[in-house]
Amino acid sequence: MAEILVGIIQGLVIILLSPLITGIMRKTKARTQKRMGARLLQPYYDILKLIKKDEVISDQSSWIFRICPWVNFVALAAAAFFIPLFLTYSPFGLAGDLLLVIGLFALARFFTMLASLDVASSFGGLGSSREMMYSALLEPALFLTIFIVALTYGGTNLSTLVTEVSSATLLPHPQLIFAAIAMFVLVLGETGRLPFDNPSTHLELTMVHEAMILEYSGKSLALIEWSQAIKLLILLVLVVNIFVPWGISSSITIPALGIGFVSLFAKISILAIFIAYFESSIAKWRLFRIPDLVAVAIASSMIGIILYYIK
Amino acid sequence: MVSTQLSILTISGSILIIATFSVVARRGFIDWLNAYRHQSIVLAGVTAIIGYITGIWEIYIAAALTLIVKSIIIPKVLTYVTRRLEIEFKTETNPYVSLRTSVIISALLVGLSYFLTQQIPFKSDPVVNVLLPVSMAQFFIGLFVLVNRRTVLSQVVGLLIIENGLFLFTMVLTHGVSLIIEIGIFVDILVGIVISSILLFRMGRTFDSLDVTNIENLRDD
Amino acid sequence: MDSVFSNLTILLLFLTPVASTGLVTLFRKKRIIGVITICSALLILVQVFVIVSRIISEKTITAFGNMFYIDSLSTIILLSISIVGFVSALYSKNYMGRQYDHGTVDDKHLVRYYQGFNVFLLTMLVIPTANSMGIMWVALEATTLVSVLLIMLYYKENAIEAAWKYLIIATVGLSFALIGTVFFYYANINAGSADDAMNWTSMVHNSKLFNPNLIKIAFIFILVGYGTKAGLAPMHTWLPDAHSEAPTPVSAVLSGVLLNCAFYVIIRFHIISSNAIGPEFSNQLLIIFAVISVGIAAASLYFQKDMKRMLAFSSVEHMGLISLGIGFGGLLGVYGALLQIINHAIAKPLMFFASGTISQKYETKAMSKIKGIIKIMPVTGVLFLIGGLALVGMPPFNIFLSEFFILSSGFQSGQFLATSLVILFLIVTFAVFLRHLIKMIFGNPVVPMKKDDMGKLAIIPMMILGALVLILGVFVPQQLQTLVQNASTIINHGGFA
Amino acid sequence: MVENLSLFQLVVFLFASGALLGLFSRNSRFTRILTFIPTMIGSFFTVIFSVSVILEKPFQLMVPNLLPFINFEIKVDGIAAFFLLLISIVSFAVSLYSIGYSKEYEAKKRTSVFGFLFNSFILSMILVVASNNSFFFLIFWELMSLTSFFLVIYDHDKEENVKSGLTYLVMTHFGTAFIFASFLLGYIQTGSFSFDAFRNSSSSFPLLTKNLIFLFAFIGFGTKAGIVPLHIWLPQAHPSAPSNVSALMSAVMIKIGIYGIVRTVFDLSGFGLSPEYSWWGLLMIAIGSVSAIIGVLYAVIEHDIKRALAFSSIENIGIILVGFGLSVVFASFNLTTLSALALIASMYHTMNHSVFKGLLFMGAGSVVYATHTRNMEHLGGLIKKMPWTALLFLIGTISIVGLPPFNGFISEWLTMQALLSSYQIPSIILQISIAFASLPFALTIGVAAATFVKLFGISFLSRPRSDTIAKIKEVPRSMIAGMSILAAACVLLGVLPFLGISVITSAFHILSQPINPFDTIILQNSFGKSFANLSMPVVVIMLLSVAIAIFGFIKVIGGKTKKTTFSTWDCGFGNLNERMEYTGTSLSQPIRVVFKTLFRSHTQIQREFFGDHKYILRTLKVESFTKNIFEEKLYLPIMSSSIFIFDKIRKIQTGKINAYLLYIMITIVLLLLFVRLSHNV
Repeated sequence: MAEILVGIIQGLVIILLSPLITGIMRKTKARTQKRMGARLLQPYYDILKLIKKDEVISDQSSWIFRICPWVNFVALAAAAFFIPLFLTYSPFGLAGDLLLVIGLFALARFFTMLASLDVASSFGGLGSSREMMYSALLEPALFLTIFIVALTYGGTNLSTLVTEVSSATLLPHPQLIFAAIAMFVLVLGETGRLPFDNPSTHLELTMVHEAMILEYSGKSLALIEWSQAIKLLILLVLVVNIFVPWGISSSITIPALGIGFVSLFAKISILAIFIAYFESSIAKWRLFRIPDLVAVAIASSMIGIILYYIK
Repeated sequence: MVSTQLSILTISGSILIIATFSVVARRGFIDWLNAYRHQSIVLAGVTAIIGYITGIWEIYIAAALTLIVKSIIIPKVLTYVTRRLEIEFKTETNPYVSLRTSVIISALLVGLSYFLTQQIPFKSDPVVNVLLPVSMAQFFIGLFVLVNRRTVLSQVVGLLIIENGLFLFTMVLTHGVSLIIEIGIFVDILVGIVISSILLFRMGRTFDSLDVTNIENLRDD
Repeated sequence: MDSVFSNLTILLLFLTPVASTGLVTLFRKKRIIGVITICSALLILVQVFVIVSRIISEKTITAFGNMFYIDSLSTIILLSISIVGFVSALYSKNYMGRQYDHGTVDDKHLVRYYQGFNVFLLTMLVIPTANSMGIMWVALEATTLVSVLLIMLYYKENAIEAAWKYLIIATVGLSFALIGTVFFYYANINAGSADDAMNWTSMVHNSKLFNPNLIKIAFIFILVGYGTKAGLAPMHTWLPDAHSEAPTPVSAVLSGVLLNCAFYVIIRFHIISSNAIGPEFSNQLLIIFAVISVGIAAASLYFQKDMKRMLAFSSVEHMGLISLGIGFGGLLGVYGALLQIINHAIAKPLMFFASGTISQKYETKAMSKIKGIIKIMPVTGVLFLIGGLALVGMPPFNIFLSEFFILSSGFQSGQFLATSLVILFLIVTFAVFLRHLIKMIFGNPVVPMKKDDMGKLAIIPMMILGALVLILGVFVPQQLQTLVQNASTIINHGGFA
Repeated sequence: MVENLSLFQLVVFLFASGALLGLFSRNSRFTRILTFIPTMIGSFFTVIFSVSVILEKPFQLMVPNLLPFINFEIKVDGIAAFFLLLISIVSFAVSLYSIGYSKEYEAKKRTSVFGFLFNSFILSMILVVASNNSFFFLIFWELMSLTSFFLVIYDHDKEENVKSGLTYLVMTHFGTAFIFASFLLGYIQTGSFSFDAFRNSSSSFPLLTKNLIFLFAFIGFGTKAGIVPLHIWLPQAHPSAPSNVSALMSAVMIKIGIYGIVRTVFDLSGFGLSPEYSWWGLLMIAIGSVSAIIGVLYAVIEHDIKRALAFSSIENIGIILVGFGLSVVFASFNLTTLSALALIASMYHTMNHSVFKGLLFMGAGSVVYATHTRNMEHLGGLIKKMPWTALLFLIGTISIVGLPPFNGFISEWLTMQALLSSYQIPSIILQISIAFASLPFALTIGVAAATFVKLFGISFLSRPRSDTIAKIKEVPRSMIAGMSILAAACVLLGVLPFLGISVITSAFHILSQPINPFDTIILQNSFGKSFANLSMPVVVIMLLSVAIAIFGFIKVIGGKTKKTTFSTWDCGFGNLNERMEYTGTSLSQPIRVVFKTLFRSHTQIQREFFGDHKYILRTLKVESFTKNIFEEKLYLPIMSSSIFIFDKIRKIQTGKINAYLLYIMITIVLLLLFVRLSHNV
């Protein structure tokens, strides 16, 4: 019973904490750009504000447009429950594994792409078209990375995986370095960070994700923003828990869980800040240079696989 | 077997080949027809000799038939047809291979016939021994004439030479198969000649010429 | 064996077409002579069925001393002659009637046509019934002459050309065949046979004593000679011309049966040669000619413009397949080849009839001008399609069965190269032949035309053949199985069942 | 057994009557009912028949003496029954659909002919699967090809349909030749044409023979299944066929190619527990990966809905083959559990693909039925006019893309797990190469998503792209019903994978893992811990509860809000029209650019200026082409070189009688010389 409770708490924590991480990243970016930036908690205010607002809906749109935010949120929030956060396992892990999480991500993205086409604006098509390419290209890199991780730690079952990680000594596996490189590119790509996409632009030359959700307002926009934040956090948690597992709790005791939570929060914040710095230091890449970056990810995960087998 | 008989056979075989060559080496239709007639007379003679040597009376009948059909009836039919046609057919103007080369090739074909027939066991029958290659040579030369010549009439003559070769071959090797078959063969050939004459006639009417180039429409290229 | 009854059977078989020819000459009326021919063909068919049933029980029939000899092998040929003869006679009525109405032929032509047709049947009937190889030769030469007459019925330019080529080439070929025959005769005499030395039964009997070297040469002459008449490549060159220029019912008989008759004689000699020198020699030769035939036919089909010419090339292909089956040998191969003889004799006339009707309707044989047959002549179109699919070896039609056996025996006898080549050629044939066919059958007609299937008498013979094509593909009657089985045994076991 | 026999006879009788009844009716409305109702009943009984075979025991029937040397033999074992089940479920739905759909052709053609071919097609598929004799197998196989060919060219007024039909027929015949060759190799080993004989003595075949049999069968059946590079008929034939036929062809007929491969491998004891067979699996994985990636990449650039679906079939066949190949590889290294996993994965995908591809083709058919165009650039906004079709099509789309919680996800998940498990193979080369095979596999899944976003988005969403779309109506109810059946199956197989898995396990006699519907699918790793697990019912419950929770949360926090409808954001310019929408071509442009070597795409731009002005354009015409490199680099050279050879050979027929006689002369002289010379030696 306690397990299930912890499991639910883990999921809820991800859902609730996610706007904060977004806030941290925004703040960092503002600071690197010599701006004050909004408050750390600004994303929460934004979401609450948007939830209360009226919506304007395109007259061209259909029910696909309307359900898309809900599907997004449901898929990503449900995915959150499968992720071991500060405990090495999640009881819901029995029902689904890493591949299911990826599947849920894909479901959300699929609907977003459809919804963006639904409103008959060229922005939507543009965003959708670029997203199509990204997602198609990132898929093999993602799967190969999962391949390495799953092989190294014996499964795509996240609980098994994280448990194994936490008991393993520090990076005994050279292949994981390459997996980490690939994973970093993947996180940037999956969450629409620079150089893939600029989450804070509204310039049609560079938008990808923003172009897709351009027509949303009110509740729908809130849901979409929120689910994006959840997705970002999930990916960060995965990176952290797979590659730097220190401090994670392996038993359900209050102190252990507390340590686990604190260390996790610290690690994630550092990672988020790092990504924000990284983003600030580079520019958005030209669309057709992106495949080169993805190719780097693929290549490094391929090297990882070879290293795994030929040790 | 008496040696004179053997030498007669050899000589008559040679005459046959020479007669065949005369068809190859000449241009005019009448010349061929005459050559064919001579050849047929020689053939009848050879047949009679074979009949004499083997002592089978049926061969005499065959010889007589040859004489009548080949040296009289067939040339008559062909002359009749060509006369009715009233077109320019008299000379073979343009064979594929020139006459000189034709003669050489014919000589080679004679050699080939000798070469090929060596394999056949003759049971030391001198008639077969001497005349089988001759008949084969005639056969091949006839075929060569057919291949080489460009007028329809000369093809008929080629066919006739082949037929003569065939006849000689049958006589030599088997001294005549049974009479019914022999007659059947004769009738077939006769009818064949008649039909080809009809065709010749029609062709002359339709194309106003007996050149094979007229009948090269049915093709695939 | 040699009973009065047997003599009567044979006599009656020959008398029927003779009488029919006589009656045609006597009456000379357009309406009657067609019916007379149909009746006589039907009568022949009935007689052949009687012979079939006797052969199944008695294995052989001999008549008039040893002059006539019928066994299962000859019965198969007889069967195909009589079936095709009957349907062709049936079809002639409509076809020639239309030609008459169209003004292409007049009364004189018609009489000549029917006389020729009957004599043609007669000469063909002699071939499988004769025991003497000489008579076979004479009869085969006679078929050439009669069919030349039939081809040049209208004295059109192309017909004359085709007839001339046919006459010359077939005669040359047959003179080779005669040389071969005489060689065999000579071998038989040397082996000690007396006055029946020309008879096949005697040859088979003495075949073990034949001189091998002689037989090798003899068989080459036979194969090239009769092969010319049977349309094996590269001696097939006359065939597309003759078969495409003949009046359609005659084309059907030429393609469906006459080729088989010529090949039948080859089979007879093949048996003797196999007895004398073992089957390898003749098998190899048959396979080589078969592969060349199928290959050349497959390649030649692509550029065809004339419908009937295309069918003629397909005949070359099928003769190649028959030859292949015999060459592969073994129970399966021979069985397949014999079935193929029957199947081809059924499918090819169907195609010729359909193409005849179609070209009458469209007033052209050029395939590029024929489109949308299925819309203009639905029944003929479907039958044409069935026949075409059968010819390219599509199941569930009959030729698939025989090709299946033939190719199976190819693998079984270890002739992998030849079989693979033939399979490749068959795929090419399939593609190329169907391409032509489908372009004609489907689509929209170039010029709008009235929907018309050209009368019942044109359809019925095709229906008969179409039904046979379909039925024999999935069901071979027990009697036919026994017959073909016995015939295969004859071929495989040196002549006697 | 008796019931099965009579069931089987009943099924054959029903299809035959469906084929023939229509031919006697003149009233076309009546004809439709007469032809398709028996089909539905027949399919229904086939479902019962196959389920009873799967649950009980194989069904066998033999009729001797129809033909010399050959008996008519029928045997339906579990494997056959599994495929029968697919055939019958899909054909049930499709025939229901056809009642409405065939109205489309009523004006032009006789529905009765269609009904005849349609029923014969389904019947021949059933009989192919049931055949137990190579001769009859080939008969029904070709009958299946033939009837489907006629169905493809049913609309033969269009010349291109006839052409694509012909390509189809020739390719399939090419395949048949290989199948035939593989049967013959079996025949020369056993001396019998019966599959039973092959099965019983296959263990004693020499290895070379076995390998050749497999190779030939793989090429032959693969042609039917549409493996690259033998796939070119597929994207031509499927669009040309009426959509109900394309549904059958794509959903079921190409699966019979898979059936053939599976059957061959099983009959040859390909699960031979010996590394000698591992190359079979590797070949299938390699070809499967290539097919998957090539298929999907051509699908994504396609703007003809049905062609895109056809290419996607190639992709899915690739995925199936990857799974099956893995199964063979695992078996050859004695990893039976993993082999079972991979087998389940591939068969599950087979089943799924039947269901959703049938659904999608029917959906595409509905679109064509309503709009009379297959070009998605002319479509758009259909979701408002045809809500039901759109919903059902969307279900199919989500399923085929492999998104949870629908069925495609399950099989792709299983296949991925099988790929991941390749680490247990005791060979480093194999481990690494299979790991790398997952690269094209994953790319396929990614591009598939793009393909179907495009397909659904461009055709169903946004503004109509042409005027004709404005007037269309939703399709008749029977068509919706037909689609709904398969859509329901999509959902059911997704939410309750237990259903599909237990059918497969009992059909293939594998030890079943999940025993009740809520059991988790558990895979274990080499040290006994859970490698991966999945419990779809729980996932669905979680999704639902999250949905309810967030819905409540938003309602409580947000209170009542208003929704205003307004035109799409146009940057303030106004007059946003359909020409400003993204087209399908531009949507897939990035992917086309990334994989440009494969498409050889090039663009032609024609500019027309105002008078002498060099800068002011009057018109600008952009044409973009893509080419199929397989047609261009493989088939065209083969065609042109064979035509070159034909051209040389036809020269034989010169028309000159002298030449003809020369051939004869040369032939005889050569032969005589040959005999003469060989005599001396």
